[in-house]
Amino acid sequence: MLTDLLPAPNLLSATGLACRRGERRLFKGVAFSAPAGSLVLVGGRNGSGKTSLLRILVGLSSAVAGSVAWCGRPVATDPLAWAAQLFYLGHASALKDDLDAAENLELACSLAAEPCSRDARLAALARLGVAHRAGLPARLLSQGQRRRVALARLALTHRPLWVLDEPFVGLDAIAMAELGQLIETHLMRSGIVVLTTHQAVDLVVSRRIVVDLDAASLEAPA
Amino acid sequence: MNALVAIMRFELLLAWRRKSALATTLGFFVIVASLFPLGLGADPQLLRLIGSGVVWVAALLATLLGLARLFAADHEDGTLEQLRLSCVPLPLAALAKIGAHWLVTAVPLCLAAPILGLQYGLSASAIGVLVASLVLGTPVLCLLGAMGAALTLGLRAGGVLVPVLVLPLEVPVLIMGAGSVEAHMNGLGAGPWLSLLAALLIVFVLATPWVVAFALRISSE
Amino acid sequence: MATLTASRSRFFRYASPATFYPLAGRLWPWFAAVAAVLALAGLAIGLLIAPTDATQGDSYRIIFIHVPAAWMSMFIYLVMAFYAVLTFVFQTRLSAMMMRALAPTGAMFTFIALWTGALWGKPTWGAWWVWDARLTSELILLFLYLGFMALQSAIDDTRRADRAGALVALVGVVNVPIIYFSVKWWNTLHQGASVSLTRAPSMAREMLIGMLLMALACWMYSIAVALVRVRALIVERERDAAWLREAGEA
Amino acid sequence: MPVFWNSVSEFVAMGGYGDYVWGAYGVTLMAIVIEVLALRLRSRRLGTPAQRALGAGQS
Repeated sequence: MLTDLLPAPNLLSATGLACRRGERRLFKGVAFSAPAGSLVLVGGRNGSGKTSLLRILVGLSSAVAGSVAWCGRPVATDPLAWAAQLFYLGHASALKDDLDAAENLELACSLAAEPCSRDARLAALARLGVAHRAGLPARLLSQGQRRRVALARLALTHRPLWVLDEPFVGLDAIAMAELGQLIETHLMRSGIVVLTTHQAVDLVVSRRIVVDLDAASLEAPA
Repeated sequence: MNALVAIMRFELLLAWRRKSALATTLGFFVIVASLFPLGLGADPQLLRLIGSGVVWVAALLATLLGLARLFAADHEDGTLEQLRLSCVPLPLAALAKIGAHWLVTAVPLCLAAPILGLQYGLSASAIGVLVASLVLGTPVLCLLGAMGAALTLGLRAGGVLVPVLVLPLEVPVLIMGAGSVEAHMNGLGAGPWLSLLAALLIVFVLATPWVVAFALRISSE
Repeated sequence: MATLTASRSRFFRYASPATFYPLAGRLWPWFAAVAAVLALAGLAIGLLIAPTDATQGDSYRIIFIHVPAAWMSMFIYLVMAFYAVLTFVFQTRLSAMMMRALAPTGAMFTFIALWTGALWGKPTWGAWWVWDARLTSELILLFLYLGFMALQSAIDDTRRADRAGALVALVGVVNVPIIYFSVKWWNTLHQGASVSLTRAPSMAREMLIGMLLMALACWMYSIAVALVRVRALIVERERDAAWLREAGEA
Repeated sequence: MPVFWNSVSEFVAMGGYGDYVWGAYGVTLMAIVIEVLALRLRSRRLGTPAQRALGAGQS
């Protein structure tokens, strides 16, 4: 078979995912299949479980039912290898208040075993327009600036899958455009991006998959 | 491996930038140990008898003080998520954090202990045994405290819960630590007690990081 | 192989709250009744029939409640640890609920063991409390129970509460021997009183029978109380589950 | 088996250890009564299955 000889292309798929938070059942039967180059938009009301779905995808939480597969293999078998395939940015920006922007970026890169030079870090910060704040402790940065420092990781990472929780929140128009460009480039290089957002995002993508959690919800809409 | 070094390095750097918090722990230790003579009277005979126990109880409480928040900041600012998704197995990452915490909080206690020992009139050799027992025992206290901190992550009652959960488990360390000094002063030799402490330390270093990592997963799922 | 799967599936059927709820409801009155009968028999033998102990006088009659309570306090903790293992291995919700249902009863027996121990100690050693290895370990066991219950009540999310509780129970059970032996050695260092309530000098046959009856009564009582409590826990957790509503309509 | 005691007052006195023996058994009884009552209260508050079904139907 010819297909066996080719390197497996990136493919993120989920089947029958169900989630409950405490006593509340959030959704069930969430399934999608995202080939290389696709943007997966997770939508739904507040509290419909968007963040929970992302956490299940990356392996931070476990689903009540269903499974996630990467290139056809279930990811639950080797969480450490799965974590090495993805970049995750949650609600919190994972910045240490007492470290400056460049140091925060360095810490994040070394945790992911993606070492990078100081120049590369400064260039990444410059790309998101926070290079002039590189030496300031994170606690002195505004909310938007903190988000930008966290997003500067996107310019440094080589991971094929990005999972971003509300990446556009708190950004101004310039930063939003820059982030959009980063995402578009990543998709063009056969990456996959999963993100949740409330805003209408204007992205040029060849393949867009929408996961609507309201449709998979187990509760009647309020 | 590099990531492990980085965790440790940044943990120490962060501790250095929050120096006042470390000084508070040390201050607490010295104050608690100095209160006992005021409450019990300054009879030198009595002080010599209770000295090692008092220093040990003070060390127990002082290590708990900072440990309750060991993972709390990481949990709140999202670093814990990145730690769980990092290339380092979580038990090792936890061990690195606990190790850094021990270096910055418990080592100063071990260094301050001889001064307190002198206050209580302990002999030079007894002070040596006291410091040795603290060096062997405080890592176990840190490991157990880290377990409590991981279990109570993000709970409203977390700060009060950690001592309730952890202190009963710390009893053997207290007994062996204070017991070693007492055995030395009674002329029985501190060797067996210190060996027991060392054995306890080895077992806990090998086992507790996995428990802590498991607790962290349970608490941050 | 087929029988194995069948027994396995039967096990899991009883492990489901929906099946266990009515079963527990049918069983607990029987356990309670047997407990009452055994306790009455045990007390009759222990307090009315058994002769006075030659050395301790009638104060020894406290052992008929003290020893069974001390046994139960330790045994219930072991059972909790067993349910903790089940919670992790099979991920059954019921095992975690059983663990939670047992804890207050275990704590109660620990308290009773301490209290009766003190009341026995006063006339026997002339002190309410002696830092003896057994008593001290029992006190720490009470702290372990309290820690477990405090953690359970502090966590709102039931899945987290179950798993965290199971972990605490397992860590506790591993540490109990370490605690016991360290206290024992500490005791030798201080040459404290080493006494044993169970080592009655001449254990008459009536004494032994009375004590065993009381121990069995405590067992039955614990099972009955745990079953009732687990029913309450099931209702609290699964209020909106369909099967509970059906159980009400039937 | 014969009863060991000759009179009720002797039984109550417990050979001079009455306070201790009855203190032990009294507190045990109290602990059990408290536990049983607390459990009944808890079950009562949750209601019988029939009442719960009724409540669920109304809401």
